[in-house]
Amino acid sequence: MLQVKSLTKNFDGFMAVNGAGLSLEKGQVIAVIGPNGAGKTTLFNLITGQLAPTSGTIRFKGEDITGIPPYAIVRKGLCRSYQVVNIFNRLTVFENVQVAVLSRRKHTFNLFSNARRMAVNETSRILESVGLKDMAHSISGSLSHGDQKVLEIAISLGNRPELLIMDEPTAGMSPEETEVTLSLMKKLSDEMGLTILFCEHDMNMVFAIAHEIMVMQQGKSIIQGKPDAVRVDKQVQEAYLGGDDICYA
Amino acid sequence: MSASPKTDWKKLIWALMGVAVFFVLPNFLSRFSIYLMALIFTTGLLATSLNMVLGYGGMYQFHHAVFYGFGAYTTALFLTKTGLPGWVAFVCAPLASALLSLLIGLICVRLSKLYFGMFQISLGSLVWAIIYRWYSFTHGDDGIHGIPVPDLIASGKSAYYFALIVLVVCLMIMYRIVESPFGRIFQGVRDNPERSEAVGVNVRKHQLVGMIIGGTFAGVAGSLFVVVEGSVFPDLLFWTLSLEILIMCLLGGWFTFLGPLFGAAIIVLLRTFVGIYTEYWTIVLGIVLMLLIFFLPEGVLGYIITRYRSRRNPKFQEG
Amino acid sequence: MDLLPNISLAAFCQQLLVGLSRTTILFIVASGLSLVLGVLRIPNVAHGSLYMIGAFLAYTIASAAGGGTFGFWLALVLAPLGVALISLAVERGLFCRLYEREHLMLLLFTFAFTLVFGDLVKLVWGSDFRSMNAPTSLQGSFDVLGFPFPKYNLFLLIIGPIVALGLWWLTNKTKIGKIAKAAAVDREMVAAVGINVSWVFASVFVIGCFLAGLGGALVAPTQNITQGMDHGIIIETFLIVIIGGLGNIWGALLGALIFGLTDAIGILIFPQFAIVFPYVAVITVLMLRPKGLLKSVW
Amino acid sequence: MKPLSRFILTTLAVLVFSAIITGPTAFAAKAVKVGIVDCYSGPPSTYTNDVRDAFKLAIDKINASGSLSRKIEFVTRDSKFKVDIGLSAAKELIMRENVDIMMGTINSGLALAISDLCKKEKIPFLVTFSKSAKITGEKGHRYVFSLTENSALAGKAMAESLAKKPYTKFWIGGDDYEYGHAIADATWEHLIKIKPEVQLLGQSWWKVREPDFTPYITAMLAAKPDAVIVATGGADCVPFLKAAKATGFNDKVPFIMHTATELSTLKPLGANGPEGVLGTSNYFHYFPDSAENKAFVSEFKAAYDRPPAVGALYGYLAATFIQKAYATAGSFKTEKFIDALEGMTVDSPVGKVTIRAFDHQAMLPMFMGVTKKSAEYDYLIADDIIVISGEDAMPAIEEIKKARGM
Repeated sequence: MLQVKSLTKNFDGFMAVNGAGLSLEKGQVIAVIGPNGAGKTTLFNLITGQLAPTSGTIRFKGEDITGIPPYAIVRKGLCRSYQVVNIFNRLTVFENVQVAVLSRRKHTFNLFSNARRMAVNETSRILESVGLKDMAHSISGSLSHGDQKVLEIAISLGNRPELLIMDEPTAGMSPEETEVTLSLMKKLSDEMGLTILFCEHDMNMVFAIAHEIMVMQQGKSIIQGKPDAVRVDKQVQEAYLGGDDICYA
Repeated sequence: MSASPKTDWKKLIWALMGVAVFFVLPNFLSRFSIYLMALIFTTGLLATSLNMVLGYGGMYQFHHAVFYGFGAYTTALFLTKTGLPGWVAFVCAPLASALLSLLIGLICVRLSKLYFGMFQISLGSLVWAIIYRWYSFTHGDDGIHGIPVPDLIASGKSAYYFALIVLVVCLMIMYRIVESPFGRIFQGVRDNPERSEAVGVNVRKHQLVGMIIGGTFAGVAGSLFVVVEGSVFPDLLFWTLSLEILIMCLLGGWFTFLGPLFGAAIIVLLRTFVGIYTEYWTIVLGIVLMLLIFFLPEGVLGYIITRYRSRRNPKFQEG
Repeated sequence: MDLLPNISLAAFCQQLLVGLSRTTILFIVASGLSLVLGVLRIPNVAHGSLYMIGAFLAYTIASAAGGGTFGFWLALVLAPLGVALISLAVERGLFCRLYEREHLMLLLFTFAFTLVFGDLVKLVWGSDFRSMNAPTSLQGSFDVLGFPFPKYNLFLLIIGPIVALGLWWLTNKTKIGKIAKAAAVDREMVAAVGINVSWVFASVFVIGCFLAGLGGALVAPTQNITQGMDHGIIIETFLIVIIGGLGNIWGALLGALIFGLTDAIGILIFPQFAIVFPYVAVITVLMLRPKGLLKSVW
Repeated sequence: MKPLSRFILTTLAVLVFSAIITGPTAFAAKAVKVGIVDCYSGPPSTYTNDVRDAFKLAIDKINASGSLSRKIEFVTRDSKFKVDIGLSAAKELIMRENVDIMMGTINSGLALAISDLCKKEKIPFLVTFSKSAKITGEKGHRYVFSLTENSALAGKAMAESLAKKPYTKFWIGGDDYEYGHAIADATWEHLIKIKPEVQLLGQSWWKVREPDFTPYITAMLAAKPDAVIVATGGADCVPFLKAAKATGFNDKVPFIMHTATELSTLKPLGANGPEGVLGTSNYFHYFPDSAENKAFVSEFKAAYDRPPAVGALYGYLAATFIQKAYATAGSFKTEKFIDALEGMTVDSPVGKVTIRAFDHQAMLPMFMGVTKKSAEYDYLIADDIIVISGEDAMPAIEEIKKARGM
C-alpha cells in the first residue's frame, strides 16, 4: 500500500532523514521506533507532504505522491494525527470532526448550505466509536489532554483514511489514557480494517499492537520486520540497547 | 452552540423582533440620530465584513479599508461619470472590491500572519496613493462630493432604510456563510491551518475565498457610505481607518458574529459624543483599547456570551 | 517634458550620499523595531511615537540649555535616555504582563499607545511647529563634486556605522546580547537555564526604544518637530523590517539601504514618480523573497 | 478580574448611554450659533488655533458692544484632519446643534464636503483656511464664502512677481497633493501667459510630510534652473527651509514659496532661517504698519500672549463679516444674511476687504516679501514687501464661469 524508497531530507546541511525505506500492506499495523532524533517525525512529515523530500520516492497505492501538497495527499486516503495536540481549539468537539468529514466530502467551498445539518450522522458515529459522544458540544480547547489526543485521532478518522499515520499517539498520557488509546487503535485495526503506521516510545505498546516494526537510527532505516525478528536483531540491539534510557520488555 | 432547531427558532424570532424595532425607530428619532444610525449600519457592515476574514479566518487583514474605499469610489465614479442607472453602481462596487481582493489576495495569501498583514498594508497604500494622486479621474485628495444618489434613497430617512435593509440582507448572507461547510472549515483554518491541511483542506484557496468574501461585503459597505454621506475621499482607504475597524472587531468581540456590529456602534457613538466634549478623543480611545486588551480580550459581546454560557453550563468556563 | 534629464555622475554620487544619510536614520529606527520584534515578538507600532517623543525631548532639552552647540550635544545624549526611561516604565508596568498574548493583541496594544502618546504630545508641547539648531560646526554644507552636501548629513553618515557597530558588539559580544539572541529562538530554553527572561526582555525593549529616541533626536535639527511625525516613520520602518527579515538587525540595515537608496535615486531619475519608488521596491523584494531578504527569526 | 471587567462594561455602557441622551446644552434664547469644524490635532492646528482664537476675541467684542440684538456664540469640533470625522461632526452641528452658520476648515477635501452639505441644508458656510480654488470656483454656490486666499490667487500673485525678475528657466517642486499641484499650476499657467519665453526644466513632487528635502534640492540643483517655484505648504515649509539653509540652496538658486514668510513658518526657525527666500502671505503682524493692524496685534497679544499669525486675520474677518451682514440685513434670516454678504466690504487690519458678489471670494491683498534677519524679533521677517491688491490677484469671472460650465 505504501512504499517509501531511499528517502532523504536535508535541513541546511543536516540530514534529518538519510535513506529511509518502508513498505506496508493493507490492514497492517506498523510501528516505527528509534531513539530521539532518529528522524521519525521528519519521515512522517515527508510522507504526508508537510515537508518536501530532498530525494527519494513515496508511493501510495501504487501512485507516486512525492512532493504533492498535504491536502491533496489526504484526499487520496492517507491521514495523520500529531504528536502534540493539534486540534481546532475554538470549535466544539463535534465541529472538529465535522470539518474533516466535510472536507472529505468535498464540501469545502459550499457557501450556502447549513453546516449544522450536514454530515451529522457520520460525525456522530465517529465520536461514538472513539467515546467522545458525551462531549460533542464542548469547546475542544477546554478538554483534558487525554480527550484531546483522542479527538486528534477522531479528526483523522473523519477523512475516512485507508492509511492512518500516528505520531506518538500516547505521548504525555497517563497509563489509563494509554490503555484507552491502545484499545482504540486495536478496534480501528480489527473492526474497521484500517492500516496504521505509527511511531512510539512506549515499547510495551509497540509490541502489543504492531504487526511489523521498522527501526530508524540517524535518519536511516535499519530494519523492518516482525516484532520477534526485530527484537533479536543485532543491529537494533546495538543501536538501541547500547543506551540506557530504554524500557524494553 | 447547540444544533437543536428550538434555538434556531428562538434566534430567528429575536432577530425579527430586532429588525422590527429598527424599522419603526426612525419615527421616534431626531434627524441627527437617524443619520447616526445609518452611519452605524454602514460601519457595522464594514466591521462585520472584516471579521469574516479576521475572526472567522484568523487572517491578519490589516488593510481592510482599501476594499471599503474602493467600493465607495467605484460607486461614486459610476454615479458621477456615467449615465447608467444608479443601481448599476451598487452592483459594480462589490464586484470591483471583490476583484481587488482577489488581486491583493493572490499576492498575499502565500505569506503568513504578520508578513501577510504588512504586505497587505504596502499594497493597500499603493492603491491609496493612486487614488490620492490621480486627480483627473478620482479628484485626488479633494475627493468627490455632492454625488447624485438615486432620489429614492437620497433623503436621510430613506438612506436609513436602505442601509438597514442592505445591512440585514448582508448579515443574513454572511451568517449563512459562517454556518455553511465553508464557514466551518474556514474556522478550522483559523484555529489550526496546519491541521486543516492535514484533513485535506486547501488552506491558501480557502483564505483567498475568505478574503474575497470579506472584500465584497466591504465594497457593499463602501457604497452604503456613499448613500449615507454623499462624499468619497482618500481617507476611506487610509491605513489608520483599517486599524480603527480592527479595534471595532476587537471591542465588540471578534469571535462572535454580531460583536463587530456592536463594536462599530460603540466606536461611532463614542467618537461623536466624546468629540463634543473634548478634542482629546484619541486618548480616550487609546485608554479604552488598553483596558479592553487587559480585561476583556474577548470583547464586550464575547464576554457577555462567555458569561451567559458559563452560567448555563459551567463546563464552558474558560481559564 | 523630458523624463530623463541628463544626469551627471557628480549629481548621481551626490544623491547616493544623501540617500545614505537618510538610510542612517531609517536604519537606527528600524533596527530598534527589529530588535523588539525579534526578541520580544512585539510588533511595536508605538515605536514611531517614541521617535516623535525623542525629537520633542531633544527640542526641549536643547532650548533649555540655550539652544546652542552644547544644547544639541546634551539633547543628543539625554533625549534618547528619556525615551528609554519612558519605555522602561511602560514595559515594566504593562507590556511584561502581555507577552503571552497573540501578536494581533500586542499590535493593537501598542497602537493604543500610539493614540495615547499622540495626544499626550499635543498636551505637553502644544500645536506650534518646533525646530532646533544643529551645532555651529555642523551647519552649512561642503562642496562635493560641485554640489552642496550638508555637514549634518555627513555627521549622520558617521553616526550610522557607529550605531551599527555598537549593535553588533551588543548582540555578539555582550552577555545580554547572547541571551537575547538565544531567547529569540527559544524562550523556554533560556528560562529553563535559570535566566530571568523577563529582565532580558525589558533590557532589549529599552534598547530598542532608545534607538527610536536616538533617531528622533538625530532628525530634530533637520526637521519640523510636530505632531504626526510618528505616522510616516512607522510605516517606513515596518516595511524596512519586513523586507529585511523580521527580527534581523542586519536585515534592517539592508532594508534601510534599499529603501533609502531607491528613494534618493528615484528622485533623481523620475522626480515625478518618486513617491512610489520605495513601495515598488518593497513589493518587488517581497514577491521574490516572501520571508524577507535575510533570515527571519520568526 | 471579574468585577473589574464588569466595572469596565458598566462604565462603557454608561458613557455611551449618557452620551446619547444628553441633548445639546440648553441653548440661550435666540443666539446666533456658529459651528466651527476644523482640525485641532496634528500639525495643522498651529494655523487653525489662530482662526478660532481671533474669532472668539472679535465675537466677544461684538457681543459686548451690543451692536446686534442677538448674541453670537460658537461651538467647535475637531476634525483630526479626517474628512469622515469632520463631515460627521458638521452634520452633528447642523442637525443637532442647529447652528445658523458653519465655519472651517483647513482641510480642502473636508471644506468641499461641508460646502456640499451646506448647499443642501441651505446654511451659510464661511471657509477660513482651505486654499482650494474650487471652493469659490468650480464648486462655488450661493451658500459658500471664502474668507481666505486660495491657490488661484496665490499662484497669480507669485506669477506676477516672478515675471518681473529676469528668470526664464524654471523648475517646479511641490507637495504631491491637490494644494501643491493647484498652486503650481496656477502660478505656471499665469506666468506663461504674461511671459511666454519661460521654460519648465522639470518637476519634482514629494509626499506630504517628506522628512528630508536634501535629495530633492540636489536634484533641482543638478538641473541648473534660473529659479525654482516651491509649491509646498503647511508643516513641510519648515523642513524645506531648513534643508535650503543647510545646502545653501537659497544662496545658489532663487526660489519662491507661498507662505514661506508666514509667522508659523519663520518663528520655529528662529534667527537661523534662510535669508533671501521669496514668499507670499496674506498677513504679517508687523505689516501693514497701520493703526488698525497695531491695535489688532496688541489686543491679540494681550489675550493670548503671542503675536497673531495669518489665521487670526481670517478669524477676525469671519466675525466682522457676520456682524456687519446681520446688521446690514436688519434680520437674522439666512437668505437676507447672504444677500447682505454679497459684495460687502469691511475694515480689517490689512485695510478694506470686499467679498466679490459673483463667486463669494474675499478679495484679500497679497504681500510678497523676502526673508531677512531683524533686529526686533528673534526670528526672520519679510522685507521689501510688495503689495498685490486683491483685485489684481483675483481670477477673472469668465474663468470661473468656464470652470462651472456656465
